Amino acid sequence: MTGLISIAFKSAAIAFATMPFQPPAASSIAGSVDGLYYLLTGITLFFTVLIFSIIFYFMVKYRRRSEDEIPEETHSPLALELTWTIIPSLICVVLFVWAAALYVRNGRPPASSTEMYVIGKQWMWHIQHPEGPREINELHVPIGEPVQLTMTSQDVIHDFYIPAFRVKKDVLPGRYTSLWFQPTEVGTYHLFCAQYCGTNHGEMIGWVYVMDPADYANWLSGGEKTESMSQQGERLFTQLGCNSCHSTDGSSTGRGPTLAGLYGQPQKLENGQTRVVDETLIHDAIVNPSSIHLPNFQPIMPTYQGQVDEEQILNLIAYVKSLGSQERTNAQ
Amino acid sequence: MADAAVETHAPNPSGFAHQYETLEQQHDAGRLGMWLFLATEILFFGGMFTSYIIYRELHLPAFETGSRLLEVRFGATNTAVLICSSLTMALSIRSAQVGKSKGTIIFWLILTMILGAAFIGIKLRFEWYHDWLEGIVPGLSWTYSGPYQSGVQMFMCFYFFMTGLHALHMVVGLGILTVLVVMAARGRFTPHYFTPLEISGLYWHFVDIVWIFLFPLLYLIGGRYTLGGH
Amino acid sequence: MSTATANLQEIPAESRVNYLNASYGIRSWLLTLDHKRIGLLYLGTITLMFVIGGVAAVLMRLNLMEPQGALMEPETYNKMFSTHGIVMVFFFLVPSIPATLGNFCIPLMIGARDVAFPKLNLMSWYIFVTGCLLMTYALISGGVDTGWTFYPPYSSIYAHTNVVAAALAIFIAGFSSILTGLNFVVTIHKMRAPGMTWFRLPLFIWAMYATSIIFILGTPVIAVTLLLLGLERILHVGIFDPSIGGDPLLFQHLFWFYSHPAVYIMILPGMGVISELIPAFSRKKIFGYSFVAFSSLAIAIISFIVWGHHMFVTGQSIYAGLVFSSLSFLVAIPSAVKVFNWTATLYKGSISYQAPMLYALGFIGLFTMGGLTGLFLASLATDVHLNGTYFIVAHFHYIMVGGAVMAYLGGIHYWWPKMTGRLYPDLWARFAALVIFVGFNLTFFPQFVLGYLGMPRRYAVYPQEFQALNVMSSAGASVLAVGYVIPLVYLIWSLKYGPEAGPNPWKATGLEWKTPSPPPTENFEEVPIVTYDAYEYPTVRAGVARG
Amino acid sequence: MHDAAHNPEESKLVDPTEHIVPVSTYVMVFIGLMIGTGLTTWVAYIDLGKWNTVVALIIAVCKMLLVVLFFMHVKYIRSLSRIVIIAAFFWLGIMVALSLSDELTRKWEMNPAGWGPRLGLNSQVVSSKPDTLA
Repeated sequence: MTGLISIAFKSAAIAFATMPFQPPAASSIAGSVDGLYYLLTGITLFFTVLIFSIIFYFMVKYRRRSEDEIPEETHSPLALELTWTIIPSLICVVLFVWAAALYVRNGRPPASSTEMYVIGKQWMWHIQHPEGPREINELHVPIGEPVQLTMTSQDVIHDFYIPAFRVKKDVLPGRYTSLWFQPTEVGTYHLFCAQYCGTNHGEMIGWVYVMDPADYANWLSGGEKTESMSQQGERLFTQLGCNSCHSTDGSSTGRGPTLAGLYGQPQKLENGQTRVVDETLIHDAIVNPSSIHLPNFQPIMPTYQGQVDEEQILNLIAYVKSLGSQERTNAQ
Repeated sequence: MADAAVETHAPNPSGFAHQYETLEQQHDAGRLGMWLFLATEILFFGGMFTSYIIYRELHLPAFETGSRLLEVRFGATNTAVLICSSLTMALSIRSAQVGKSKGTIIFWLILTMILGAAFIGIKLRFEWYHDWLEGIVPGLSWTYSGPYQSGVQMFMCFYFFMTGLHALHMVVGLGILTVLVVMAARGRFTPHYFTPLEISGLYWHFVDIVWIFLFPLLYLIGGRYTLGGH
Repeated sequence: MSTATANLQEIPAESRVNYLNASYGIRSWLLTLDHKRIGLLYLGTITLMFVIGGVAAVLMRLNLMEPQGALMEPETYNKMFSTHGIVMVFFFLVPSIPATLGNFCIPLMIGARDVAFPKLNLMSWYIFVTGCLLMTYALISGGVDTGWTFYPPYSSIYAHTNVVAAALAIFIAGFSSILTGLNFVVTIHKMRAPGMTWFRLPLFIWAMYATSIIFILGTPVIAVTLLLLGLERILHVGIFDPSIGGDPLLFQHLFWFYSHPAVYIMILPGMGVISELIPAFSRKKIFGYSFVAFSSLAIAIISFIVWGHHMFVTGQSIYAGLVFSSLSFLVAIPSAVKVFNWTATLYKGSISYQAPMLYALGFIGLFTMGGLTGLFLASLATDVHLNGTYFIVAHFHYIMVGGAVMAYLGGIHYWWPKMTGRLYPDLWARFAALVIFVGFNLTFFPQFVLGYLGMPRRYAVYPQEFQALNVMSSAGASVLAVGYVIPLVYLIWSLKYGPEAGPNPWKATGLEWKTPSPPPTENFEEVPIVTYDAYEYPTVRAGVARG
Repeated sequence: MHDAAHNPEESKLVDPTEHIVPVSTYVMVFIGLMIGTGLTTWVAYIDLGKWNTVVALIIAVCKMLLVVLFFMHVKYIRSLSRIVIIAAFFWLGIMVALSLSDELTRKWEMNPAGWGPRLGLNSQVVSSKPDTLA
């Protein structure tokens, strides 16, 4: 035991000498988050030092000098009470507004983001590029380009966390969450799972490679040739017989809505709700179709739960999305 | 002094406990204690009601379909049974308050127990047992093949958790009533001391109120007017 | 009253009948209805649970000395941190001050003979012990690996450990909390001595009242939530199951509806203790009594509307995030008011450095840091980076250990002479306080840095670069562990060898110091009549209070 | 010592007339509750659209008030019980309202302050084009 501890201390001493005290800041938002972080650190330091020094000063100055000493009474002026109620309130208001504005701004991806897809499963990250390449526990991205991740989980809740980019988002089963970042420094950064997900939670880690655009293009075309996600989706669409009820060219089959141009459009459901056709809605429609009942159709679609996995559903979604953009292209 | 103090821990026949100054203080304390317990109960059922409201909003058509699987006539009958039992409970307290004989108090208490038992009987025999046979008990007997399968399953989960928890409170209530009957038979209740009766009554009425909300939320607001249509 | 007190001071404690020697034998303890004895029963029980949770913590810290894990497999490590979390939160911190010091002190401080419902009080203890036994069973028969948060679908479908037993244990222990809280509220409302008006109550009573509100209104929600989780696990179908349209985030909402206020269950009584200690050891009336009193109630109420800040990155709606963030900042204000008032109480006081005061001053410093680092997590943009990392771990340990445990130890040291009639060696006590303060900071300060660097919590293995800070933290943990053992030794020692304390060793003003130590079973020879406010030291000097 | 001083026979007795409710009141309340039950059942079969839920809940709240005020004597006793009830429902309201603040706004696409549509899930800009399937 002692041997173990001494070895640990030795290796720690080496590590300490080379240890950074700040994580790398490699995304467009990292600087702004750090700015707020330093402000908060400053406030914390100021008040901690203030309280500690006042306590120490009083402790020395007003130490008990005789056992039976009873000090004079002092009064607590209302003005003082109000001062130290109002000043913290104002600080809080400033902090809230600052942090919220930053959060809203940082949470909003630019219109022209590259889309990528993430599936979390115990205990690995599965990442899919729309062009086809897949990665496990690695994510290659080009520098300077905003990337938007659409993420879901195949089992429990995970959390996609890249400290260097200051981004984090839970990855939930049965839902899609999204996250975006714009890398600004070439390099290799940690990718962590930050939501406890079972036995090997600590090993659900990987690397993010930020590359020059040219390197990235090389990397994309370097691997073996694969079909793009929407092509794979199209194949699956035919295999599963989806086309017997859903047309892809705008024509009507009478049994189900056409999928052409559907993506991104609001749909009025039978129960009066209006939902926009997004990833979550398509996912629900495939695994739990009875929850998406459209007014002009019979609820006859069977569930495909268990027949398609999350990866295949993402391919189908990519295909539906590609139909949407085709229609818009035609219209232009 | 100390011996006397220890002895006073044993409740004396009139039900007055040593830590209080007056019987009125003791009565008030008992009543406040029970109200606080009911506040706890409100939040306890509240957790389920909150979940139910949220899910109903998320899965409205499925929840309406699920609701129509329940039989209103049994729900309504049980509501009436429980209201009757609340009345008899209130009358038993009143009998103690005005100094009626212990026979009268026991009569109303027993009647309350019979009505409570009737509620549970109807629930078991005509509802849960039939649900079991029809295969609409999630996790135990599930063969439902109508529309909105998963959403209906969710609704039935709520139905059984909520009514089950309510029935459990009824059973506890019946236990409390049994104790009250024994106390009444021993002549413990007088116009000056009926705190156990009164605070048990509060509990019984509370269980009634929970059902007053469960009945419309589970049975009635499922768009029954569309039955057979569409 | 004056003659009675004067006479009692002359009689040595041994020959006087008090609550400890009024009756003997196991039976007299297990069937006791005396709030003071029940307080001691809780003290023993939670100390045992603290040992279980503490051993788990030590093993975790040892394992984290090496990036690949020095001692155990990840599965074992996961069970360790779950054990530590569940036991420390539900079986130590939540009952710590309320069930021990609250039970012991509330009737004494308000001048009552006992709590309002003594039998219910004993029943609460038995319920709590049942919960403890079931939890211990869950740990022995395979353990739990879900963390104390029990998030589904991991806990409901994927975990292979004893989730149901652990959830049931917490469910049962929850009822003990509810009944204790109910008992306290009724006691404070209905059992106060003549003249003890609301604004003459010691601030500890205000804090316990606020805590009890959370017990009564929060605990049932976690109870029903864990019940639903257990049923879902048993039946394999339930309302959090995503495959039938269930929302795992709903569990988190219900869970944090209780578990965020539960943090205030831990810290509010601590604040109450500190509000007793600071006046007692500076012999000053508390600065801004009504501000301190009402800030307790404000914290209790606000604590219920901030829970969503645990969920900023979980896929909660951004609008809910904005609402919860703004509400979360509100908690900072009453907390700040308390800190400033405690500090101002010292002004022109007569400050002694006896052990309870050292704990109190340590509390103010550590709570200030813990509270301010909370601002990082209420701020949306920084929370995104820090959530789920060691920053969180450091932050809540500053509140729960630096805050609640320091206050608990301070309170134990303050009321120990009243409980046992004995004094402990003050020099050792001051030394222990210092060791705990140093060990605590060494353990948890590096974790703030670790969190900012991005090390996620609940990792059994971690990248090499985080090792140095982890070793520092582990070293601090060993100091902290020693710091906790010292009081255990000298307090037990003092039971037999400690000098007699006398009724009022600190020359404090509360009603509990007006009765002999240890107090008689019925607390007071006569019902006291209160004629002056709390912490009236000049009045005490004038001799009015002695009368 | 207090046994003598606070013997129940000598201490202030509970005023027996404090809240004795006439049997007729109980019966009236009972009839009211029965009518409420009948009414709510009957209304359930009439198509009122969204108002079915509202009406059912209003009737339930009225029935609850009858039970609380008369059977549970809240109308007759001045005590803390009213505050306790109000507090419990207030807390229940907090739980429902703040949970719904998340669950119901997750799918909002456009937000009122014009922060843009792409804050929540990854969705394209919503056009105001009406339902393409209708």
